[in-house]
Amino acid sequence: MEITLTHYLVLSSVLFAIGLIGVMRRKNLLMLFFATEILLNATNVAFAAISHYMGDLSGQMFAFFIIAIAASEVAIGLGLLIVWYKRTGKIDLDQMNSMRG
Amino acid sequence: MIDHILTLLIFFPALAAMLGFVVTKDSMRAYGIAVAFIEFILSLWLWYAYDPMVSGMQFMESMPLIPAFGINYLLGVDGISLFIIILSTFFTLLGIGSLTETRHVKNLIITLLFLEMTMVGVFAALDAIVFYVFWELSLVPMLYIIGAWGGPLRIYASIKFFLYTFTGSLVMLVGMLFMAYFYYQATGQWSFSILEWYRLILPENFQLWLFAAFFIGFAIKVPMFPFHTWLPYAHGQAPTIGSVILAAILLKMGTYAFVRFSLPLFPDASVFFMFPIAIIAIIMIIYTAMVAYAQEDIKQVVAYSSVSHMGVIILGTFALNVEGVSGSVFLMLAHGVVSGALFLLVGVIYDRRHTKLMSEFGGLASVMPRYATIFGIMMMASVGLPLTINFVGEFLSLLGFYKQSHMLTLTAGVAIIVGAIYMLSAYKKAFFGTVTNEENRNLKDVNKTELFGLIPLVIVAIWLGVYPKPVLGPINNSVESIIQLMHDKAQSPEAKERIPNLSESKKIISMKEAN
Amino acid sequence: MELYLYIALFAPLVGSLFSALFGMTPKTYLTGYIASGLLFTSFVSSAILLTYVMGGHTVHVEMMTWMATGDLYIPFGFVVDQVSVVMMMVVTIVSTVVHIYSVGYMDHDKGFNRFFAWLSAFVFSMMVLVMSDNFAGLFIGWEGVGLCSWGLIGFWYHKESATWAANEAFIMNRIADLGMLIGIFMLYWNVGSLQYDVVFAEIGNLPIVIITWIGIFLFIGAMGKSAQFPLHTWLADAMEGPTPVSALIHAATMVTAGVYLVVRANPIYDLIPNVGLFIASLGAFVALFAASMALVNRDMKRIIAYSTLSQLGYMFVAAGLGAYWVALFHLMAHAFFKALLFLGAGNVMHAMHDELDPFKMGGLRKVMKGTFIMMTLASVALAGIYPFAGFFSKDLILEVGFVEHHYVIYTVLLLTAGLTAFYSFRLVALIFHGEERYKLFGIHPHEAYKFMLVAMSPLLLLAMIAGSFKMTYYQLVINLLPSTQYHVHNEVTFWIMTIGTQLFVMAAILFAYKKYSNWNSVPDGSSKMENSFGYKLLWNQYYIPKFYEEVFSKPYLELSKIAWKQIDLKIVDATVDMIANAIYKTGENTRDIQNGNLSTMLRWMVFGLIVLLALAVAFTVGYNAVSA
Amino acid sequence: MFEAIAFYLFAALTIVMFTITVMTSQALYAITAMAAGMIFISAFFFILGADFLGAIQIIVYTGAVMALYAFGMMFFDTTRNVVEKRTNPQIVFVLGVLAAVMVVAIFVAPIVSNNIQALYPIDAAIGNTQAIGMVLFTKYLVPFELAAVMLLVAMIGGIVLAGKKMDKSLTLMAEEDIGSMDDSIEPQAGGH
Repeated sequence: MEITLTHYLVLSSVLFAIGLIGVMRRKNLLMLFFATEILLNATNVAFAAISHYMGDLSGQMFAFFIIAIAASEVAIGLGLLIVWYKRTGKIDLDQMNSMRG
Repeated sequence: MIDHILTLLIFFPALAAMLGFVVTKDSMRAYGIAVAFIEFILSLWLWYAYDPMVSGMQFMESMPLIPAFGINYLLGVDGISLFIIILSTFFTLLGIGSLTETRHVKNLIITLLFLEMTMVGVFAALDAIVFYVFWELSLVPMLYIIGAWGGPLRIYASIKFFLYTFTGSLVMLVGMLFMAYFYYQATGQWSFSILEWYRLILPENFQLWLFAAFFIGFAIKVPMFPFHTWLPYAHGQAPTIGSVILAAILLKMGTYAFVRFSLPLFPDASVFFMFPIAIIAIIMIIYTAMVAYAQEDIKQVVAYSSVSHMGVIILGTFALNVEGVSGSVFLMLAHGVVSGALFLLVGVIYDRRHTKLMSEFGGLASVMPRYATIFGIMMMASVGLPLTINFVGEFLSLLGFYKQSHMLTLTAGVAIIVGAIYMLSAYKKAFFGTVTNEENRNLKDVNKTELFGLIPLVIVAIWLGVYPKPVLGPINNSVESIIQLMHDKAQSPEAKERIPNLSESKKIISMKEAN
Repeated sequence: MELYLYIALFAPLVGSLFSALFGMTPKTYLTGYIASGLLFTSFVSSAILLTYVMGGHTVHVEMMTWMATGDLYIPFGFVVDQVSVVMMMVVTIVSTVVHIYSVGYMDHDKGFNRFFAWLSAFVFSMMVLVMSDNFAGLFIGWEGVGLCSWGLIGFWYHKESATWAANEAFIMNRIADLGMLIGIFMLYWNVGSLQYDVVFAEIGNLPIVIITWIGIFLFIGAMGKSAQFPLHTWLADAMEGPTPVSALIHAATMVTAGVYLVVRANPIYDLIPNVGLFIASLGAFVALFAASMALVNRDMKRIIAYSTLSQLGYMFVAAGLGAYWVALFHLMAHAFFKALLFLGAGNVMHAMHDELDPFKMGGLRKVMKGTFIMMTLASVALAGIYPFAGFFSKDLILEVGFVEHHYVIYTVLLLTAGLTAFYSFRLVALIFHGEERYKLFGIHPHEAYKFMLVAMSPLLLLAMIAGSFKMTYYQLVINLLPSTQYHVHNEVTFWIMTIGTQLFVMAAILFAYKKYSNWNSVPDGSSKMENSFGYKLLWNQYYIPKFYEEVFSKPYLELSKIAWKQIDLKIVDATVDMIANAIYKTGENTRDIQNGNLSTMLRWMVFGLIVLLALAVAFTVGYNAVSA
Repeated sequence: MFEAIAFYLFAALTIVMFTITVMTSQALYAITAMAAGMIFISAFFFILGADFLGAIQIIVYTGAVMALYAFGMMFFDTTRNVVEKRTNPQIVFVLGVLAAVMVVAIFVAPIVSNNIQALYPIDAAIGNTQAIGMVLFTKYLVPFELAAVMLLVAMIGGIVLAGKKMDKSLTLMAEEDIGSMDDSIEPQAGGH
């Protein structure tokens, strides 16, 4: 009963799907951010697993940069969220429809 | 200078148009006439310098544009394009000269000069891409003319005109790209030169597809039934000058392209599609003539009559013999002159009464005798009376097609009957009878500005009807070379048989003479 | 001689253009004089050419190229030979007379100058028609006379009926012209040339089927111009034009162009006797058919028009049976007396202030002596009484029918001869004899200008003596036409026939006089005869115009309207608009995707991701399947 | 064997934690479950021998990111029940499951794993952190520096955005107001 790369990839897919469901389901922007973190983490798992099974460090590098991006995303995202909250007092996704075509 | 006369012809009006932006409003008309006149003289010089005995391209110019893909700035004229170029410059001159439009004259003249560039460009281009560029560019000034100076439905009409023709030409572009690709596959080199494409013998099934792609682009431009519905709207809404140029020159692009592209590139496909196209042409002739008969608006009568006549041109083109193709090329010129003149004439009455409904008129012959006379001459030319310009083209086109099919020609010949029916009844409604409408009682006859446009057209219509040789001769030589090329390229036995072999018959004649 | 040829041909054109210059200006006699003078010049030139041709020469010139492309070569070529010179003489004589006559007749008309422009243009076209040396040139003249006929029938363009008749004539002729055009196409593609000499030399080498078709199509052209059934209705309606026009175009020259074509193309028709027989049969039918309509008509000009139609039938009988010279001879004789008859009718019309119903006239011989004599003599000539022109030409046609053993045709023609005599003298009797019924309408008739009568006198002379030219004419034209002599060989039969015919015709004349010379009332449609079926049938011209109106004109208009409003706007254009609208609608509907709701967008994004992934899977599977 | 037990255990835990994060309506539960999930994820990194990554994961996510989120939560006052409108939840699940199936289908396909060649092979002799450091500061130096700049920018951006006063917004203002604002700014620009 050996754990292969496929196991990790399936796990990563499942986590990614959970993240997707969250992204689609959530209307509260903060909670939506949580879901995006899950998405990023799911890919990170896949990268690390591939890196391990292929014996190549590039996967870990990518995961590393993804973590960096995730960090900045949170910083900027929260900043924007604060701005929005100051303006409207709400962070509900359904109310952000000024892009209506 | 004569070596670069085509470039000069193309870009002189464009350059002049750009300079036109700095000309003051009052002197704009004089400026426009001067430019158009110089351009016309240049085109006449082209004719003068043209050697009628040579059947191939003359005044060729070449300059690489995108060498990697074999796209060159390649120009040249032969007997087929020469006269359409002259017709373009002629009509631009007449159009500007007899302009009665008063709103934004400056913009209008600049637009017309740009349009002239694109028209001359289309007919002088020998590179498919250059051809395509001018072909598409020509839409823009016309769109602007209809959209800015048109009638109440002008936006609808201009958008319909633009989108419709644009869709067609996109399909054509795909065909061109495929054609170039086939050329690349066959020779290992990219080329968009039409003359080099001529040398390529394509397998028959490729020909059929490419022919269809080109056909859609051309057919919409012509416009062939059932793609013709943009034309009545465009004519109905366009100002007089727009209709004149549209009918006289722009429609000819489609039929010219048939002769330039479809026939020599795809001889087998041309034979294959000959009968279906002939049937469409006959539907065009008879059906649109009937529609014209039912019209209440005199401009629509002329518009639909254009479609009907274009049917005869198409029929002549697909006769695929020298008589028919020469006739159709000549009929392009003839139809340009006649329908252009008729639109000018309709414009005259529209300027006076601001209506084009025939029921509003009646008895104009006694109020405006000169107008009625000129209209009558042009109407008779349109009906195709011998010794007018249209007859020569119609006679030759039908004569040519008779070789291919007796029954279809007989049916197409109904053109001369139905043509007479709608034209005469329209003339009767507008000009005969007593003056019933009080507003018509004091209409002024044609004035000098209008005569400036009309008299030359009347002269040309009769001159070329009586003595078409100076024009027909060069056309004939070039058409003969195209037909011979088609015969040589044809692969299927049917095509070999349908397209006459001229060198053989020439040989027989020369043998006879030797004996 | 070429100079005379050109003078004969182009003098009318010059006259026409000169008059056209004054087309917009008020009346000036100058145009009338110049046009008539030039016509006379043309006549003189024709006469000179006639003497030249009688000397056994012909003139053939090629002025310039008209159309040349591929193997096609059509020049403007003109030929003066034995046939065309006869036609030229007929055309120039009648038109000179008509021109001079018109100076008086159109005196009070505003369109005086315009009239002469058209009239001379017509003569020019007619000259082109008869002088051309090829079929294309013939077609130029053919259409040219059609155009001038249009302009002249519709000369009084403010009259609805006139313009309608003009259009009808033009369109009907066009229908026939299509047939002729097809005939020309067939000639070109089978012979390779349109020159008469080439065509006639080579026509014998073609298969008989092709020749038959060529003959049929050319004859269709002739049917239109010569108003043969079923394309005959325009001729009666064409009487809307001024009377000199009717005399020149619709009696003497243009309508005989069809006969001329058949005569000219005799080498073709000689090869196809079946078509010839058809032509003869149709001619005989038209002769009777038209004469019967003339019996009851109450419009003076229409009666003469039907008479013309009937006589054209005679000519076609002769031409169809191969007696081309007889046809041409009758054409010539008929031109003289029919033009005279029409011009006389014109005088009467003037006198009666454009009243056309002969029942409203009567007793005019007292005031219009000259006209009375001329019309009576013309009618005598038309009836074919010895020694007038009609006797020599018309009885000859009867003989042709008899000699060729077409007894049905012969009988029909004989009957028609009786009818002809009857209706002609019915007309004469009603106009010039009996009570002066016109007084009821307060009309004061007057005789026409003297010079008009003088102008008519050459025609009178010719109508009387044309028969004496018969042998000279025969010697002339047999150079070109088959020289068959038509004699009844049995002496007794010949005399019985001739005298019998004469007696029959005289009887018809006497009957007409007896019945109508003492007419004293204007019929008002209440008499028993007027309500009989036969009368109504004839009065309504066998209901043929009505039939055409109901079966062709109206449905065509309706169909045109359907084509425009139902098909073009509702189907063709609507389809295009539907495609455009479908695209618009798609945009309109998918606009909801862009509703600005981020949550929805995210869902669409995921959806797109899935689609892309599915594509990736599908392609991979497909790729593996192919590579495996 | 031990590895398998660890994998399945942590896999189960991670899935549960993230599911709670996605599904719960209590913000507090969500953030807590996510923090736990992050830590469990780092377990996989340790199992896979990516020690450095695991450490980073714990520090960055559980340390920094979670702190930020916790702050955000307090700021937005979402400690109580989060009320969200649910539209078509079935579609959401169908799409999610479909996506997972697709991705799995691609991952298990044989061609993916067969065609990968190691660019920077892992040297068993050196430690993970050292190896990463060597690659990071040689081959990935530029991306690394860029990431550094990006973080800096993100930090400044976050500060600026959070501190900005939002009393005027062009997008939410009426046309006339913007026009009058234009006039007040550049009164000389009159005729268009």
